[in-house]
Amino acid sequence: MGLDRRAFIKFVVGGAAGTLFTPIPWKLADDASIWSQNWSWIPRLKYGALTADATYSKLCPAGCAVKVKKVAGIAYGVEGNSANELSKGGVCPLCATGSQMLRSPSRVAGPMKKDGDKFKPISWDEAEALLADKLKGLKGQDGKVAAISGDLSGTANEVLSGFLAGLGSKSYYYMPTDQTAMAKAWNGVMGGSGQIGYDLEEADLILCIGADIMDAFGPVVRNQKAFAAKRPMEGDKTLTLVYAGPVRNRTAAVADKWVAVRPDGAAAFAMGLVNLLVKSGKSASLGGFSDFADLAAKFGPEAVAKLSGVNPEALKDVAKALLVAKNPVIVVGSESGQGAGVALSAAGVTLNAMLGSLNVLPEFPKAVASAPDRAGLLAKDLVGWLAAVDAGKAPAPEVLFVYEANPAYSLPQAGNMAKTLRKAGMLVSFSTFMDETAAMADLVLPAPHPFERLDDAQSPYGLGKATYALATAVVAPEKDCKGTPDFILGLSGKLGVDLGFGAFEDVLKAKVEAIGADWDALAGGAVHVSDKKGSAQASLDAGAMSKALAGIKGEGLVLIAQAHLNIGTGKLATPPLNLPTIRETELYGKDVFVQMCAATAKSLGLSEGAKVKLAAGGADISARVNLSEGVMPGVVAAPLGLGRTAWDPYTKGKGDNVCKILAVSAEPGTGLSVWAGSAVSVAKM
Amino acid sequence: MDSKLFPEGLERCSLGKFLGWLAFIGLGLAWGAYAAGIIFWKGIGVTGLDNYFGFGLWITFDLAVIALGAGAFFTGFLKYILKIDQLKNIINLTVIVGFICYSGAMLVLTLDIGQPIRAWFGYWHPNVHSMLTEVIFCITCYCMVLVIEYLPLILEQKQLNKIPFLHHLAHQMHVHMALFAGIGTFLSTFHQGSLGGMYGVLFGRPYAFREGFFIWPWTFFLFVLSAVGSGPVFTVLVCTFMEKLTGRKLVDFKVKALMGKIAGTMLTVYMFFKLLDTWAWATDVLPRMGLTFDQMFWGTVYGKWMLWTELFLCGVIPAIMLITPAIRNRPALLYLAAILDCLGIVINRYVFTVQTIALPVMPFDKWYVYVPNWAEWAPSVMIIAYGFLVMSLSYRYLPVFPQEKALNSK
Amino acid sequence: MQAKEFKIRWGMVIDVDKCTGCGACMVACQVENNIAPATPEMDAWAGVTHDASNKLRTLTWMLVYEINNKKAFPEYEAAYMPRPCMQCSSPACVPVCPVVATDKNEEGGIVSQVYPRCIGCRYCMAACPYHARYFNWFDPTWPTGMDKGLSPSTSVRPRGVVEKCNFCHTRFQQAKDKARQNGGDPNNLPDGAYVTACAEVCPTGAIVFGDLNNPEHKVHELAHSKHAFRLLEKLGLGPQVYYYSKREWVHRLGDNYLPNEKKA
Amino acid sequence: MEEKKTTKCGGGFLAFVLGFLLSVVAGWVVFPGLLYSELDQPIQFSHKIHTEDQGLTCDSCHFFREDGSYQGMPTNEQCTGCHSDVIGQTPAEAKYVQEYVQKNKEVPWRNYQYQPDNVLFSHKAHEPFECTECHLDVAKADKAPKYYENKLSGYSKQTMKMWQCERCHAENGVSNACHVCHK
Repeated sequence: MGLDRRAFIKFVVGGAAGTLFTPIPWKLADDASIWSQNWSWIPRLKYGALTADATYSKLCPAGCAVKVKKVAGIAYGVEGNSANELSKGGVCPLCATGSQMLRSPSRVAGPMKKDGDKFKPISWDEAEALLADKLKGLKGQDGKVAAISGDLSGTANEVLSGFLAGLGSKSYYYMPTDQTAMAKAWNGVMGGSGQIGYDLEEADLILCIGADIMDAFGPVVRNQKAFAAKRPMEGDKTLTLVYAGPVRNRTAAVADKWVAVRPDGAAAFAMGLVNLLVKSGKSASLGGFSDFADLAAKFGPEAVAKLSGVNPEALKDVAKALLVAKNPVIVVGSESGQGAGVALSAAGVTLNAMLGSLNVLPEFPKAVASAPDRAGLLAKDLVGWLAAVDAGKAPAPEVLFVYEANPAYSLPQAGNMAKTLRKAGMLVSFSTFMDETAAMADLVLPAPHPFERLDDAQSPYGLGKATYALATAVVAPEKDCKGTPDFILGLSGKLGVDLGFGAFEDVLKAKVEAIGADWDALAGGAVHVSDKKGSAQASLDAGAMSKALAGIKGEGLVLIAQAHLNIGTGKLATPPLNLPTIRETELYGKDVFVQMCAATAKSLGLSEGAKVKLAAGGADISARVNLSEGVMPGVVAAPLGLGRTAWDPYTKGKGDNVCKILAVSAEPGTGLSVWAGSAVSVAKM
Repeated sequence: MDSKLFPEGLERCSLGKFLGWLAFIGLGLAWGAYAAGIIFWKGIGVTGLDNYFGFGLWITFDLAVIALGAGAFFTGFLKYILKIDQLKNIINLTVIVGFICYSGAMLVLTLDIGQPIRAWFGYWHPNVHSMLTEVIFCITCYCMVLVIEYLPLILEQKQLNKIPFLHHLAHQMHVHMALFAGIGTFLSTFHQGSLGGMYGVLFGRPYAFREGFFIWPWTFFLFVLSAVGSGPVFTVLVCTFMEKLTGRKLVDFKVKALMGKIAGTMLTVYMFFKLLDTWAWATDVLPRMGLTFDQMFWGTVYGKWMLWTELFLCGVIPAIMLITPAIRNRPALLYLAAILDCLGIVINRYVFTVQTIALPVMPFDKWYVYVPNWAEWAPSVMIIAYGFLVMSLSYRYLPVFPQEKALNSK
Repeated sequence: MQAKEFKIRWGMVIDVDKCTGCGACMVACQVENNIAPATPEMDAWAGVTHDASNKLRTLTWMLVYEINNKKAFPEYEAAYMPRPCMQCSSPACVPVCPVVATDKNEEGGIVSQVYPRCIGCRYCMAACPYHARYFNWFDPTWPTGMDKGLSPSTSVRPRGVVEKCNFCHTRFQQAKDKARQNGGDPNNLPDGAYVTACAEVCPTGAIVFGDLNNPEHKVHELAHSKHAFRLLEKLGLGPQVYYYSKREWVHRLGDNYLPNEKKA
Repeated sequence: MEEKKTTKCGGGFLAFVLGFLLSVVAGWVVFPGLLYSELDQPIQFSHKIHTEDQGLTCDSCHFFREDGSYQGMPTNEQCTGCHSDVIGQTPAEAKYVQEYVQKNKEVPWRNYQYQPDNVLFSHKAHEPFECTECHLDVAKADKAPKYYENKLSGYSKQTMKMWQCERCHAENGVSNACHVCHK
């Protein structure tokens, strides 16, 4: 008999039954579940010796002293370097993900040349030859070669600016920050020397006018440390923090008092304090103080109330607090760390001078002799220059170098500025990442990631003492990049411009030598701190000041751009690991949110979540409304750092770029370009 | 064509028509199978679930069908243990419905867990403290019991029954059915209860938590009672639906009314305790957590209307309708009451699942709204289609309704 | 649920008055624990999309909440509240797990979560009122190359399992090994020998970490301060994470109170 | 009719038994062979030459670091201490120098005691024990043993399963808490 259907079925049944008496089903079930914990497409970990190498991370504007954590030599994390007096073991949200950014999808792979609307890779030698060729003809003509630097503390600037000087060009500009306004005030208008410092470590009262010291002003981590040191959980606080500004920002969140001040009225508020201090017999040993005091007299509490929205009593309370404090320090700036005017800065200096807290840091000696003075460069008005170029009042540069900066994205009225940058004959970007400026550049010559490079930081603005820190390359470059100063030194050699050095390391060695610090110690993560004080000699220009102050209206709807370090900076888009730190009230899907209080929303006929168009300076952005009582009436607050057009899919096209609608105006009397608290119109979409 | 497979002396629609019907069911199955495929391949990230709503449509669906499937064990209990003989006319149906509900629920659960390959850990590494462990064990065991209860019905299929061995087997199983009914009752009571317990023990979730006395036995028995208070009438609805579909009378209305009476009685008991429980919760449990009754609700999605609907429109009212003979004995009203009853239970399972975890417990926390997406709906539809399939085949080929012949003889 | 007793109880005291909400702790946590960023480009055809701005799908073991006193301008005040896993003394999540994938059984009182055991039923997430537990909705994907620099401290989780903060538990083991190597007592680590990534990175030192039972450790005293409180104390989960604030309204946001109720 | 039936039953029964036996044989004899793949080490490392001939001790290559972590398998850093260039006659060494030292690549040694990333094992905590209580005794072996890899789970056949760790912990009164061994 053949194997008929029934028999076959029985055979199968028997087989099935038999299997149950073998390891097959049980072993397979077990192994399958083990397989589910070792899926081949899930990354495996690397093991080996754990090490941590100290360096100075300049991913954030002021930089953090960090130790790069490695496993088997591969960088994977970051920890603070507690031996460093700058950030005392603290790390900012950007430097905290520094190791990941070594392998960011936005990194530029190597030198590239624009070819049509695409980039084509070239060699470093080709790049050098190409530039040398282009620059030869421009040597000795001022304004033909220009440079924009976003690194305000590095000696690399001496190399670049020295190189430009060697080519006969003075067009070296820094990206605008609070330091710009202060330098313009102190080193420019007031004719002082050195750099204004803030000895927060010694203060028993800190009054921040505008300046968001916990998020945007100066060395944020150090500010946080200085604050925390005097706020022990056990025992009483020995520091009072007062924040005067339009938004209850991160500084105000930990402040003992928040005084709501209109951003456009900040200078008036400061002058109001000057006036009250004068009334109570305080004065400052600054030239032209008496005229200044008379000018301040115009800013009685009521006048100030009109201009800044601060009620007279609140103003008097602040003045009282300043008078009783032993070491009060006044920190002035704009909420977004940029666009403030000379008036506010000068008033801030005067207040500190009247309270005996004027603190001037000496400049460190230069390494590159032919380089122009740092203070002078810091006071220069990049935005003003670009505006002039745009208007045809100044010649467009044939070659424009952009170092550690992203002007196409982060300058006020970014749209126009980007257009103006395109007028440059050849735009050269030395960016580590493919940012908006690099994307539109003719030549991209990638600089190493901060962990891969030799760099330094001298007295980042905001510190209380002249300080010097060194950054050494603690990991091998992931990409085909080259230290910008080294490239420039090579180029200068080709062009016969002698800067006195062949390699950037020698420049820094000379610098350290001149400062009188120990190279090995610095390379090991130590920081050099000098107790030398600079001269406090300066004089006030009441005339210019009165013009500037006359410009204050104190009415209408104004815009406040908020710089949140976790979201990124102008030159660093939000790193992938920082995305979760952005609140859904700041960004949701592709919509950026602007904050305003219920009263403001009501007056504009808006409600929570409403889609709006914000317009100013001939540009506009779209956003959604988030109601927050932390924003004073008449003010709209919007986060910076979103609406990227380059970078990677993690950030590209998310939200809109608030810089586009920061309307620039020239400060009367000083001519400095200002945009802090510029007017804005909000319309429902 | 397949007429010699039909139950003795009963007529069924043409094979073509039947195949057409199966094709229609097939659509639902196919859609669900597609979704299931993607879910197994890509993970449940494709669903509308999230870290707030780890439980959603699927768990609600499971709890609901398991409650509605309770007709099986309870009717079995009454028929075999309490010997209410009339129920023999509908007992087969209750078993099939129960089987569909439970097997369906288990199918959905394998989709619902993030690591289906490890599903067996539930048996191999059980945590005896977890109500879910109790549920897993009871449901699986009871599902087996249902298979055993379903089997003799299959064996009674005209052709199979000709084989002496199978015939005797079926007979023997019938003889011992009381035993299985007993086991079934025991198991079901437990897991229906522990399903309630599952929520009752969430002491971090004020919406579901019932302190001390209220964990045991309250939510436990509330779930049991609500299940037996709705299961029987659900079977009645299924039966009536089939009658409408086939155009043949399948079960004598007296039997349906009896089922209604049984469910009604249970529902009344349930509502009494449920109202008591809700009152104690609102006036005692919540205040001690520093919460008010009003804080438990938000907007329309999580509004109070849902609670009132559950308790009164779909609770008290059907209860009254079902225990009042005058109403109960009017077909239209019986069915209406049954529908409300079942609806109420579904709402109950929904709020316990979704509103419980939607409620922000931290004062600075906020409400979020959960919307299931297609990837969750499709498998649910698949399970329903699967139910239709099993039911259609059973009706066509198995002697499900003892009364059918008598009721339809002109 | 009877709370287990431990000789060592690792805990935190978080100074809400110092936290500036900068988010460094959230970033450091992701680095230490290999939490992959939300990858926007996935199989959209299958409905697999991952957007970091959808906070219901992101993995934030450490999450900084922004809280406010619910008053209108100018009385409006706000603060930031970092929320790790509370490592409760009697956790709501542990007893519900059907497969013992999560437990509180190790000296130190850290609530463990074992990924290879978890079946992903998410019952524990339903149980936790702090939203401290997260589900891996997708397989983790890093930008190309970024997964070359993973932390050796935490295994990479596949999709379909629940995960949560474990006080950087591997650092505890490393600290014990270090103590053994250098002749110290692994069961009596000095203050600071073992700190979590978030506490280590915090620029204001708002997060203090240590053994709540050990008088030598700073947290021991701080946790007993009259300014210290715990989240949802009334629920009786007994968190090992304490918050610290001198602001009354912050305290009141730490638990649910009836309108007229006074804080205990 | 009658007779036909019986043969059917008989044949059916035989078929049942046949199927049963076949699957049992397949399960116990064939299956294990299929489940594991037999692999060699990338380099035929001889412990014998290093220990007996060169007189190295175990901790010359397998040692604890200052932080208490364990070196485990040596990396080029250790090996090139001697083998920066070919110093012996064995083909294995030549291969090592050419393919790894000169190319500056680490040797992907196969670990008989392989444990997945989710397992955290502290050698320091287990220092008092003999290595061979868990590891194969290769100290005097001239040839690296075969490595058997589970095709499905990717585990080494020779490695420990969780129950073995737990048993030893239980016997020694050491905690079996999850976090003691998992990460």
